Amino acid sequence: MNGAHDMGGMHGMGPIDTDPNDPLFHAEWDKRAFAITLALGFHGRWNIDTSRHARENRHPADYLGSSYYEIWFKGVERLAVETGLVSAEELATGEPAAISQTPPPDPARVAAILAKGASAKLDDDVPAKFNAGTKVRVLDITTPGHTRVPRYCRGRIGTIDRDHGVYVFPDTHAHGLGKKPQHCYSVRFGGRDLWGDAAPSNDTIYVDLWDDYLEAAP
Amino acid sequence: MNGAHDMGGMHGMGPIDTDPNDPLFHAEWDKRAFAITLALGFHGRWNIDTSRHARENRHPADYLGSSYYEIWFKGVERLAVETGLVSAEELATGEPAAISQTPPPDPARVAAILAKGASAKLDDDVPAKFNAGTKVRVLDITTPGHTRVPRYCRGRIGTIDRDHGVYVFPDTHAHGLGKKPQHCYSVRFGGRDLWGDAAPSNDTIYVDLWDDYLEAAP
Amino acid sequence: MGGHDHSHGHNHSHGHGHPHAAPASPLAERVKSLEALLVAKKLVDPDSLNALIDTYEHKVGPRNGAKVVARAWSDPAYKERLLRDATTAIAEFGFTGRQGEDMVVVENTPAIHNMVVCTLCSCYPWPVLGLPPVWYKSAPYRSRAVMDPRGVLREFGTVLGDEVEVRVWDSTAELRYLVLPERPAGTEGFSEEQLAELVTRDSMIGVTRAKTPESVP
Amino acid sequence: MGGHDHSHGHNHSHGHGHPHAAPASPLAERVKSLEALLVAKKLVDPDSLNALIDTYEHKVGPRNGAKVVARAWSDPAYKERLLRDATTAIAEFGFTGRQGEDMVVVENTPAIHNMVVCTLCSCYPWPVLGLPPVWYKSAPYRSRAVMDPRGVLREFGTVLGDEVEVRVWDSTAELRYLVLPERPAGTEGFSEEQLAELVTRDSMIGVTRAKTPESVP
Repeated sequence: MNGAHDMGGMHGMGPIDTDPNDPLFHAEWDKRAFAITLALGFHGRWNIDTSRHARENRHPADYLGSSYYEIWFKGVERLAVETGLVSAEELATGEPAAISQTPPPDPARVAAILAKGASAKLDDDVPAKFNAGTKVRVLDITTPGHTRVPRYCRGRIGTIDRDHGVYVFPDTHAHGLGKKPQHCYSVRFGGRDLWGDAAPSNDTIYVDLWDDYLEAAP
Repeated sequence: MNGAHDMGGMHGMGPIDTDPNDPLFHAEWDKRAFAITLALGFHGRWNIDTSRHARENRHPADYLGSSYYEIWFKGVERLAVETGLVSAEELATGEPAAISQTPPPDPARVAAILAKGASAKLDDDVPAKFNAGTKVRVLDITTPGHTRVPRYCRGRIGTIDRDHGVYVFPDTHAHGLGKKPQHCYSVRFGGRDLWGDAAPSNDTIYVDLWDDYLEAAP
Repeated sequence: MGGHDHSHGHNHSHGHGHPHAAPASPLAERVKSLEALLVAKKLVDPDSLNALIDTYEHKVGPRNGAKVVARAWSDPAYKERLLRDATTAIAEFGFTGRQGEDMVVVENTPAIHNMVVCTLCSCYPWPVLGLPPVWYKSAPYRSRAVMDPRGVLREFGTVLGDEVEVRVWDSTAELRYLVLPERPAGTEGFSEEQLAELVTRDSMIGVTRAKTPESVP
Repeated sequence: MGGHDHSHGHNHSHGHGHPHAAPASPLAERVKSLEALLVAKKLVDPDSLNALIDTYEHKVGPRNGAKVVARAWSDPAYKERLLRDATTAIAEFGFTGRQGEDMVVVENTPAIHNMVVCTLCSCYPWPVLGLPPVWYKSAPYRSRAVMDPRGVLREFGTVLGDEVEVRVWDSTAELRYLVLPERPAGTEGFSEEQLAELVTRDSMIGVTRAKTPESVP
């Protein structure tokens, strides 16, 4: 979706607060929102693409007007209800109507779960459509669903820098439509190919893009 | 500038309120904000491009979180101060420090002023760079200043549909850099050239674009 | 006030699809305060403010455009002039000036449906249609009209066959667009006045068709 | 909760460059209420919540990445492994897992300056850098890093010569990027521990250089 989350190239967002000592959390509630999001995710009811879409898929005024962990919290609220972990009524009242039959992981296992992670890299033997050095054009795909092509590189021509291997495809994975294994590449764009001739000639922008987003450059 | 005002192609903005009987004004203050904007404009201290930029050049959260005439009002506040019609202190206190030496037009002349308007069309004898039927590519220009190229057509290839003649160029005019007279065209784009192959094959989008935004298609 | 305006405290609910919610009181106060200041400084005349509001509330509106459309439906020579040089043809009615200095009229046919948007702000042909409706200025319309015009039209109850070409006119310059809707069937022998009754504002923006004679009491 | 969340009443001031303003109290209440509900439903264990917070507040952070960088500066063979297969080389320290499953390290040189952003959300290599700083997740950084990287770097006090190539890595997929900063001059003979003291979080995101020995007390 073309949402407010797709920020590359937007003007008017103001200066950067570069304070190196700015704390990671600014209130007790944002720590809790962070931890709730991870802990509820342990149930495996959604994947990282589902959860990204739950955060980005909201009115742009809501997205831009919310703090970072506020967006996480609204996302996990939505996911909890959509996957049935919590009913809408339970969320509204705060009163549990039923106890979960699937217990959460033992707290002692949390460190191991985090250290293991969940790679999106796949072993599937899928041929790569492009090789390093090939010129590619990013397709002009517009979808109301989840996608990881920033608007600023759509329709633009870049060069395959490296092939990362076969990865889960987020556009399908976010919507329960499978992993659609395919190669993901780092694609190099000249700054001038994205922003025009006023950009420095030696700015380069690397974007990770999947086979389904690309065609051979005309 | 790439701001929140450049809305073509954004998702998530919600349904359209199509009520044909929705009134033009919803409160007394929005009528007054509208009239103040026009009446103060009669002093000729800014042009339409300046005033558009005064409205759009704000934080996207502010733009999206403001109602229509709220944006107009914030724009005219800014223009009044930037052009010196009102001092920042007068605006803050509401107390006039000085009386204007240039009287506003007689109220009896308002109808005539409106009926005359102010065409942006110019008589300058500037040659057209393109003819109807020519394929053009919209340049990838990114500027923090005012521009009238929507992001959704940048870098895309379209066809000159008609030549409107010579017009004021907004990118310079908005910033006191002159009218830079040049041809303005209606440029036709196929929906698929903007939004990808999922778009209907017979959607066409016409965008009015100036010579400085265009190059011959490669 | 240079640079970005980071004012807080305004009513953000306006941005969430409810642009006609009651205004935040502080904003109404700010408008009132600026008006008083400008009047005290003799920069604006209160009578001019009232004249401006009266003009666009009561005098200039879509009935103007309806007269133009009705004549184009009735008079083939006028229609030819209108499509060739809309500014001059519309000026025959005295509909000229601000936000309509340079006009273009585009014609709907059984094969082609035109609609108008301003994705960047709210450009609209004031002399023939008056001030734009809220939906025309709103984020939902501006964002989707160019990307999903058929979906937008369906939201207005206008369903087109797949074979109909949709032409969306994004008013990015100072040309102002008026749609000439299709003349409804069953209006043979109608006077210009009768025809004008069938021409709605929305049909001249291109989001609906003109009314049918049966739908008018 | 399907579709769009149009909740009103949240504190919009968060969006205006003050993301660390005091939270709106209703939001804090909502978080507390959901946590209590999830605990009561036995969907989350409070000890797990505390363990998660403790991990990223106290255990996993940029000192991990600094160790990796210091070794790469000290050991050419390690650096070669790190640039060839970052995931495996970093795992030699035991820094693995969530949001760092697949790593890429890019090397700064006198001719090339790398910096990392996630324009679409906030992707960041947790095992080596911990959770991202507020500015990394903020609209100003995400919007401008890809469009005006040299301007962004200047805002961090990092001024590059025009001849230096700037490479911006937008983390749009599941690869996580770590910048290997240039080893500062005057550090000959430094131990890995001494070198690690010069490696800041921001230098591994690529918005600043590593510290010089003179700047460290």
